[in-house]
Amino acid sequence: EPTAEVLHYWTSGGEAKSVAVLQKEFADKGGSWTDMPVAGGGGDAAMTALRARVLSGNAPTAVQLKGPAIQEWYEEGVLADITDVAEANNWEAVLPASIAGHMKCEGTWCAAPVNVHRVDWIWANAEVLSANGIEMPTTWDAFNAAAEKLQEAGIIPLAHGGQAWQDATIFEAVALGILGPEGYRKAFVELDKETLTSDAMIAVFDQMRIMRGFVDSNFSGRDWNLATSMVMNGEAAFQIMGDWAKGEFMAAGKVPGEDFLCASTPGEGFLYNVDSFAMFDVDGEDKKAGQQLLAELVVGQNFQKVFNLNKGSIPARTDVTLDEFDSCAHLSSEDMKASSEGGSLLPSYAHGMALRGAQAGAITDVVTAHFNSDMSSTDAVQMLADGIANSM
Amino acid sequence: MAPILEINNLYKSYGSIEILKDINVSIEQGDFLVLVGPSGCGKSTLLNCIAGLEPISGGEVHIGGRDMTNVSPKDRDIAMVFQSYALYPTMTVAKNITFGMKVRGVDQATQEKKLAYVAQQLQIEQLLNRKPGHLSGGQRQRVAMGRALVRDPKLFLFDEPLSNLDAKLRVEMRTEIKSLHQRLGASMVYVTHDQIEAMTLATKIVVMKGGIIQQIGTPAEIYNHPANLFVADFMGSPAMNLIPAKARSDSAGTRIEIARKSGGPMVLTDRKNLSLPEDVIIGVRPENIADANAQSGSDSQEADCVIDIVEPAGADTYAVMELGGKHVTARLHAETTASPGVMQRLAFDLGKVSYFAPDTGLRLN
Amino acid sequence: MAPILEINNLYKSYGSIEILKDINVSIEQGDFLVLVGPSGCGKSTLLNCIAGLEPISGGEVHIGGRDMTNVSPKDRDIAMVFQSYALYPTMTVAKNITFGMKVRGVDQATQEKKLAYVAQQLQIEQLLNRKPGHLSGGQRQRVAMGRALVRDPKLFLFDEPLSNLDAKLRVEMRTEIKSLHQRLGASMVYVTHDQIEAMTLATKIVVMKGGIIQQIGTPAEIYNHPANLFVADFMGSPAMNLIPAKARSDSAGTRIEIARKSGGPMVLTDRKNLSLPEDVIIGVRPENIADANAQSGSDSQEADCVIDIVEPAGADTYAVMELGGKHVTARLHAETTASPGVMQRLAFDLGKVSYFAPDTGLRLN
Amino acid sequence: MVGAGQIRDNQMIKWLEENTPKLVLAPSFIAVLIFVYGFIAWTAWVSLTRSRLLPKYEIEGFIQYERLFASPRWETAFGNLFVFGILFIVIAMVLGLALAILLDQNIRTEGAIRTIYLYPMALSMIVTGTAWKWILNPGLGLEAMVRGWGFEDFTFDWLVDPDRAIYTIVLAAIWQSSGFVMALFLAGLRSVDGEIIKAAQVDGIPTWRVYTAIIIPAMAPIFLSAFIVLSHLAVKSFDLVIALTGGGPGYATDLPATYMYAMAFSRGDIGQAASSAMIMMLVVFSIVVPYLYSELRSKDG
Amino acid sequence: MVELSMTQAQAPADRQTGKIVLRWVLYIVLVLFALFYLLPLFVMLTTSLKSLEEIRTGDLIALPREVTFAAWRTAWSEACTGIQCEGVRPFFWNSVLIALPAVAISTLLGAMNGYVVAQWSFRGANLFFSLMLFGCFIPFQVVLLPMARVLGLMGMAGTIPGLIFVHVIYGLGFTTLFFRNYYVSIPSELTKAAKVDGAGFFRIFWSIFLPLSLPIIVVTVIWQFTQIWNDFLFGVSFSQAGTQPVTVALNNIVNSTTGIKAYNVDMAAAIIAGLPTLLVYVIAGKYFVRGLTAGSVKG
Ligand SMILES: Nc1ncnc2c1ncn2[C@@H]1O[C@H](COP(=O)(O)OP(=O)(O)OP(=O)(O)O)[C@@H](O)[C@H]1O
Ligand SMILES: Nc1ncnc2c1ncn2[C@@H]1O[C@H](COP(=O)(O)OP(=O)(O)OP(=O)(O)O)[C@@H](O)[C@H]1O
Ligand SMILES: [Mg+2]
Ligand SMILES: [Mg+2]
Repeated sequence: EPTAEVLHYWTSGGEAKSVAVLQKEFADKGGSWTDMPVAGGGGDAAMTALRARVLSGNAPTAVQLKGPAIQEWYEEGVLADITDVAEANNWEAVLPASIAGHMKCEGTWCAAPVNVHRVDWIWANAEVLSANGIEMPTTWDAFNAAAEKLQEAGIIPLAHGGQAWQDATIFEAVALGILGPEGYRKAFVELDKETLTSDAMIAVFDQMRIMRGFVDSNFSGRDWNLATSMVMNGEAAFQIMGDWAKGEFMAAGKVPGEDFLCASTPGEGFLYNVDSFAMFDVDGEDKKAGQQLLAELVVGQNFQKVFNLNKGSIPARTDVTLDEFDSCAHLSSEDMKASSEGGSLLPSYAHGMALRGAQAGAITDVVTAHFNSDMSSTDAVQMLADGIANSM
Repeated sequence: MAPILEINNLYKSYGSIEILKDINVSIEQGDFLVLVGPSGCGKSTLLNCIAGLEPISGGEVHIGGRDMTNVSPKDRDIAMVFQSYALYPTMTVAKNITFGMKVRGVDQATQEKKLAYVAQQLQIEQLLNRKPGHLSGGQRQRVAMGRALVRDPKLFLFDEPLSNLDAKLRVEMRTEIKSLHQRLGASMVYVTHDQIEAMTLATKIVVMKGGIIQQIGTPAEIYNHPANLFVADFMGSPAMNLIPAKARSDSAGTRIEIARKSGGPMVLTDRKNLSLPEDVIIGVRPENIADANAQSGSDSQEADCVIDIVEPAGADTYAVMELGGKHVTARLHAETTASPGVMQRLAFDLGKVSYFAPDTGLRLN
Repeated sequence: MAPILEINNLYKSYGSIEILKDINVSIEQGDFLVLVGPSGCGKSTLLNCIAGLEPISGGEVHIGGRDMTNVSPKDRDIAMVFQSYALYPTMTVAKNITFGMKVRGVDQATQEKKLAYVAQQLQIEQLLNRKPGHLSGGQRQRVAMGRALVRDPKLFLFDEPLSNLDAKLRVEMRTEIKSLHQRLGASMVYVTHDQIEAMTLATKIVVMKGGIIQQIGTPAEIYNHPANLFVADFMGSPAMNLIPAKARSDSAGTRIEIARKSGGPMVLTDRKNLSLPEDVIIGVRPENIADANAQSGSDSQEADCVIDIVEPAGADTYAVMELGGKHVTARLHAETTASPGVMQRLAFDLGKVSYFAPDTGLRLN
Repeated sequence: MVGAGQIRDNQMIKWLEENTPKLVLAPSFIAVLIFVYGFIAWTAWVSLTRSRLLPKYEIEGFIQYERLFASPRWETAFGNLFVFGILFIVIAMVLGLALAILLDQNIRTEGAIRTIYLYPMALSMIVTGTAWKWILNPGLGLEAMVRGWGFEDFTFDWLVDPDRAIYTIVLAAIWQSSGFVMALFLAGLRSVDGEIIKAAQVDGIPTWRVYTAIIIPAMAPIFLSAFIVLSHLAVKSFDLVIALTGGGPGYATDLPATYMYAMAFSRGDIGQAASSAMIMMLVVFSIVVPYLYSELRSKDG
Repeated sequence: MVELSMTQAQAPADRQTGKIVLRWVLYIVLVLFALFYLLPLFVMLTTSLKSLEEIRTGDLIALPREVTFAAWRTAWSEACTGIQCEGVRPFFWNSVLIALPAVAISTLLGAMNGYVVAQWSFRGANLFFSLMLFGCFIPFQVVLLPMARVLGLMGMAGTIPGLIFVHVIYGLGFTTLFFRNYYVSIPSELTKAAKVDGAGFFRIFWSIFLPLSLPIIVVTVIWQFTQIWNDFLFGVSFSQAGTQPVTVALNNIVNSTTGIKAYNVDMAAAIIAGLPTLLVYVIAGKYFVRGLTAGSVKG
């Protein structure tokens, strides 16, 4: 009998329902699922637990892991190989290449992707925009102009929660817009020193400084969903946040396209945040069988659809029908395909897809320090370079 | 002048147990009141009530003419030596003693002078820098004394302040307290179990029993004219002999017949004009029964008794015999010829006897 | 038989202060050893060392013939009454008393029997369910006593066990302890400041001063033949009169000249064969100076003195005069004719005097 | 005749008895040696390596300490430790003692009030932090409320002010733990012998002097307890920061504990975390040891 | 007992009024502090009684327009903590199983340690105590990984005994600290008397010292229970499915980053999760008694 103890951090109502689908499928196939949910800090707590479990020789069978962390764990020699499943189910063909890349460790498959969150979304209150005669901005200049206009009208242009990861979310959207996909890749995937200290990077920080002016004075420490509420209530016009924000709008009964608008942040490209499951090396045939089954189901059509409908993200597979999805999801999916082909499908650094923790953290430190002080852009760039060097 | 301390109808209960019942005491400025009574009779409780340390259940306490019933202890202007010492454990001896003065803002020089004086009186000069935990029992008690003696309050309350001192020191301290009393005209309430202390210090003695005052009087009154059997029995050591007897009055006086273990009753004749009931208890102190040849009182009457026990005690020898079914103690001379089982002629000083009613216990003469 | 308690060369220091110095004591089964000495001389410390409650700095303690120097207190089979009571505050009186028996596995019935007996002796029956915090000082002390009395140990250690009891109760307790001692042949070490207690209870008295033993002897020896000035002065209340005098021996005996405030010296002749240095201190107890007509001793010598103070004290009257530059107290009869400022003829009992060397303080006769 | 075995048994029993106190301490001692000092040694070792996701054991020298002191974020966190620690310990101690004393005045509703003062400890900061965040947020909480009453100029925006946000952490920390300190002191107060207080009253000592001169000195050991607990809380405050400010604005309210956690678990930089832990312990050591020394020595004298 | 004021009566009027005023001031101060402490609870309570709708649109710290207990029900038995949506209820038992033994064992051990250090001191006891104290400061973040290893080696990884073990170990420093510092001020005569009575080490501890320790036991239990009940780091790291304590559940309800935030449920869950601790405070509080050592010694 296949068994699986699954360590994940999907615990909110919507997420839990989504995972429950997986559990049901797993059970239908004769598997027994032990749930080990640990939320908190965007998975930090789960990672803490994971480390303890691994060190105590009691690793869970499957773990929600993402980005370079998969490779890091692989390097520690604790991951299982699921190439068999991947090949049997032809993952290579149904997954976008850059996403597939995250799932492989030195050529073998070591993780199974669940979904794709787009991070570089800009959300807007439709009513506020139309009342002020503003279109969804497509360039940062346009955004700035719109924001100034809104500010004059007494509306907070940008709803923002001053937490480091939210600062980083805006920052990477701005960076993608200003540096372009190639520059972004160089800077935040390859950590190219030249790009990191380039004038363009200074411009990114300049834009951040401008954005800071569009934020109300009480943003510090605010939860992202309260910022979303501000947009919903018409207190604020825009929010830059991943597509989970959509869930808040929907939960409040808002309709995409009517009450609120979604668009990619100004500029080309697509920043993704892919959730995936990695399988850990465990003893016992039942567990191994569980891993295989789980991997298969996770990437299966049905789970990918149901899960993402609930979660607000889009399937990692490109061959899932999106009939039941909303307009924003459609937009996301189309953009993903396009940018996948155009080579601008990029990992989100702010959500741990692009870099290892130490480096991503070093960048975030600078971003948030800059955003919350009157640090100059050149200083920020200098600190960025130093911080990354120090983090190696 | 108003009495320095006046207690009216004071009652005190702990929970449902009534500890003090209808206490009325009043002392004048300069009085030295000694409280005596068996252990547990409420002496310390009374002091606590005077000090305001225990809420009282009824009655009033006036100090220096002011109603202090609801005034907090710190405003009553009293100094107290606790039976359990209650030294401040974190302070040195010197600080324990001077702390009260310091708080009152007494200047440094005066503090030191008083400390030095008291320390010398109490013979604790070399202990001034110790903490109470490092002192012997008697030393602690002296520190507790010192704490009170440096003060200059309206009223001193002493709760068995000398119980843990050796005899020599106790005599010295007694003298010191007496001189304090006389020098400053200080008013004192003093609890002691030591009868000599009570006798030599008091201007007034209060005898208590079970929370009730039995007698208030000068030491001589208490000693020579105890108001009831309890007081008679309680005061004096060894205690007064209380012997059941039959009284028969006639013209010559009153014949007192006391049963003896063997032989007919012993008969003494009191020539004073008394009207006694038939059954009486006659109280006679051991020192009023002496060797026939030594007794020099005028009202002496001699009789023969068989001595049961002879107990030499330094300066005196105590002889115990059985009279009226009781052990009766006589204080004989150290060189007495008395010896156990032998008949001895003794002299009873009838000028000093007390008569009590066996039923009520009250004094009859 | 081996002595029940033997202490050899015991030393005890607290930090750098030496409290006990070279203590050697040995008591036989059934002995009643009373420790006396001024407050702070180390009596409690010695008891603590015997009990094993304080580590000793040197020497040995044998109990019942066994070297107990390093044995823990609970295995020494002793019972102790602490000067500070040390009651278990959370236990009732009954539990306080039975705790030791319970620990030792005495059966319930015996426990209850002993408890009932002791409670009755100590007159604390009605307090058995109280906590120590709700007792009077004397009641606490009795509980502390009770805790020891229910035990049946090799050795009892009592540290001023009766200091807070009233005279009557103290006498009763004294009797109780004495009977315990005689009935059970129990061995005891007993600290007291009460000289009568010491005299009546002890089979052996140890007088200490400053951590050093001054004299060991029977009560009579200590009282009548003090080994040095300190013991002479310390034992007896009021204290022995210690009067500087000149001694001149001739065939008739020794002439003792004592300076008087006015007039020529007072001369007494001791007919015993003594060889005294010229300067001596003569020690004479107050009761050995009496009214000339009352003194019945054979070695009496009479002399006239001017009385300074007369202090009546119940059975006796104390008269104080100045002799040899010292205040000298005489115990006169209660009916004495002595009065202040008046010349009085007094009888000195020379059969009972002690002579001391002024320099060493040691006894000369 | 006693057998040799029995003698051995007796000796055994005697030995056991004599050493009971030591034997009682032994398990704790061993546990502490292994699980505290062993782990400190382990941490020291790891701090000299380049451990990332999981610990590695090849010594690389003091590289992690160099990195640590090159990090501006650590600088902030380290500085905050002192600001936060000192303010928090002093205020919580004073407040806790004051409340304990007030509560000791025969308050009829003592039980209820004591529970109210204590309850903040009961609630997990994970959520309570949110409530505080709202209360302290100028737009939602106190400031808005007071302005709503008509005091338009009232400002209380420490939470969002990078220079002042640390004080809001102090505030919340005091809110959370002063009740416990109060309980600790209350227990201390209750153990002071009542007779001594009576003696002081008769001595004419005013109530406040009774406390300052007699009761509080008698509670010196309790102060040690309170101090250690508060220092522990100050050094380890983690939940509080995460819940209230998340270290923000920026990383203005970072503390060593949050820094360490971030390094160890968010960033997979265990070597760095270990080095920061070592520095933290060094600081604690240099503060606690002298206090401990004076405290314990005075007890022996 | 110290009282700022004695019983009221008629005598010197100004003094009496002074005392009454003082008494009032005292109560006002106490109440003001109570308000300060209650403020966040007030916010949490009101929030928990609002509907999510009202939270989204309304003033966060205002009174609820319409009171609903739905959030409480959800928090207790419906909220999702993973695929399981049974609220915090199922996790309570785990926490109880962890907290009760851990509190009991660490308190008892701490009491014994404190008793030894304070009353049976021997050479090195103070060193032991200092080592113990310093142990209070070891950051839990750094012990996590080696501890995980050790637990794994001992076969206690992921088990409740494992968690109890960890909590006992890291609670010992505090419990020892509390007890030692309480016991140093208990007169050593009591130990002496009991020794003479023939009681041994444990007997004295059990019969004499434990009954004297009520207030400090209360403090220790409050501290330990709170620490253990509210512990998240150890709970999450050393548990596995089925042994997770309630804080992990609470965290799972509250802390999902990308899910919809239901503040009302969060708040209700937090209050529910805190109830056992509150209960302990109320029950234990009764034993903050005075005068336990009264009458034991004179001095
Ligand atoms: N813990 C201690 N540290 C230092 N000195 C002490 C300590 N305990 C007692 N002492 C000193 O040791 C001496 C002897 O004390 P001890 O208690 O034996 O006297 P004692 O003879 O019993 O006196 P008392 O009759 O007053 O009870 C005293 O001078 C006292 O000050
Ligand atoms: N807190 C209390 N609760 C109940 N009863 C008490 C309390 N304190 C004292 N008592 C009782 O009150 C009575 C009087 O006690 P008090 O201390 O006044 O006696 P005392 O005359 O001083 O005796 P002693 O000479 O033994 O010191 C005693 O019987 C005692 O048991
Ligand atoms: Mg009394
Ligand atoms: Mg003594």
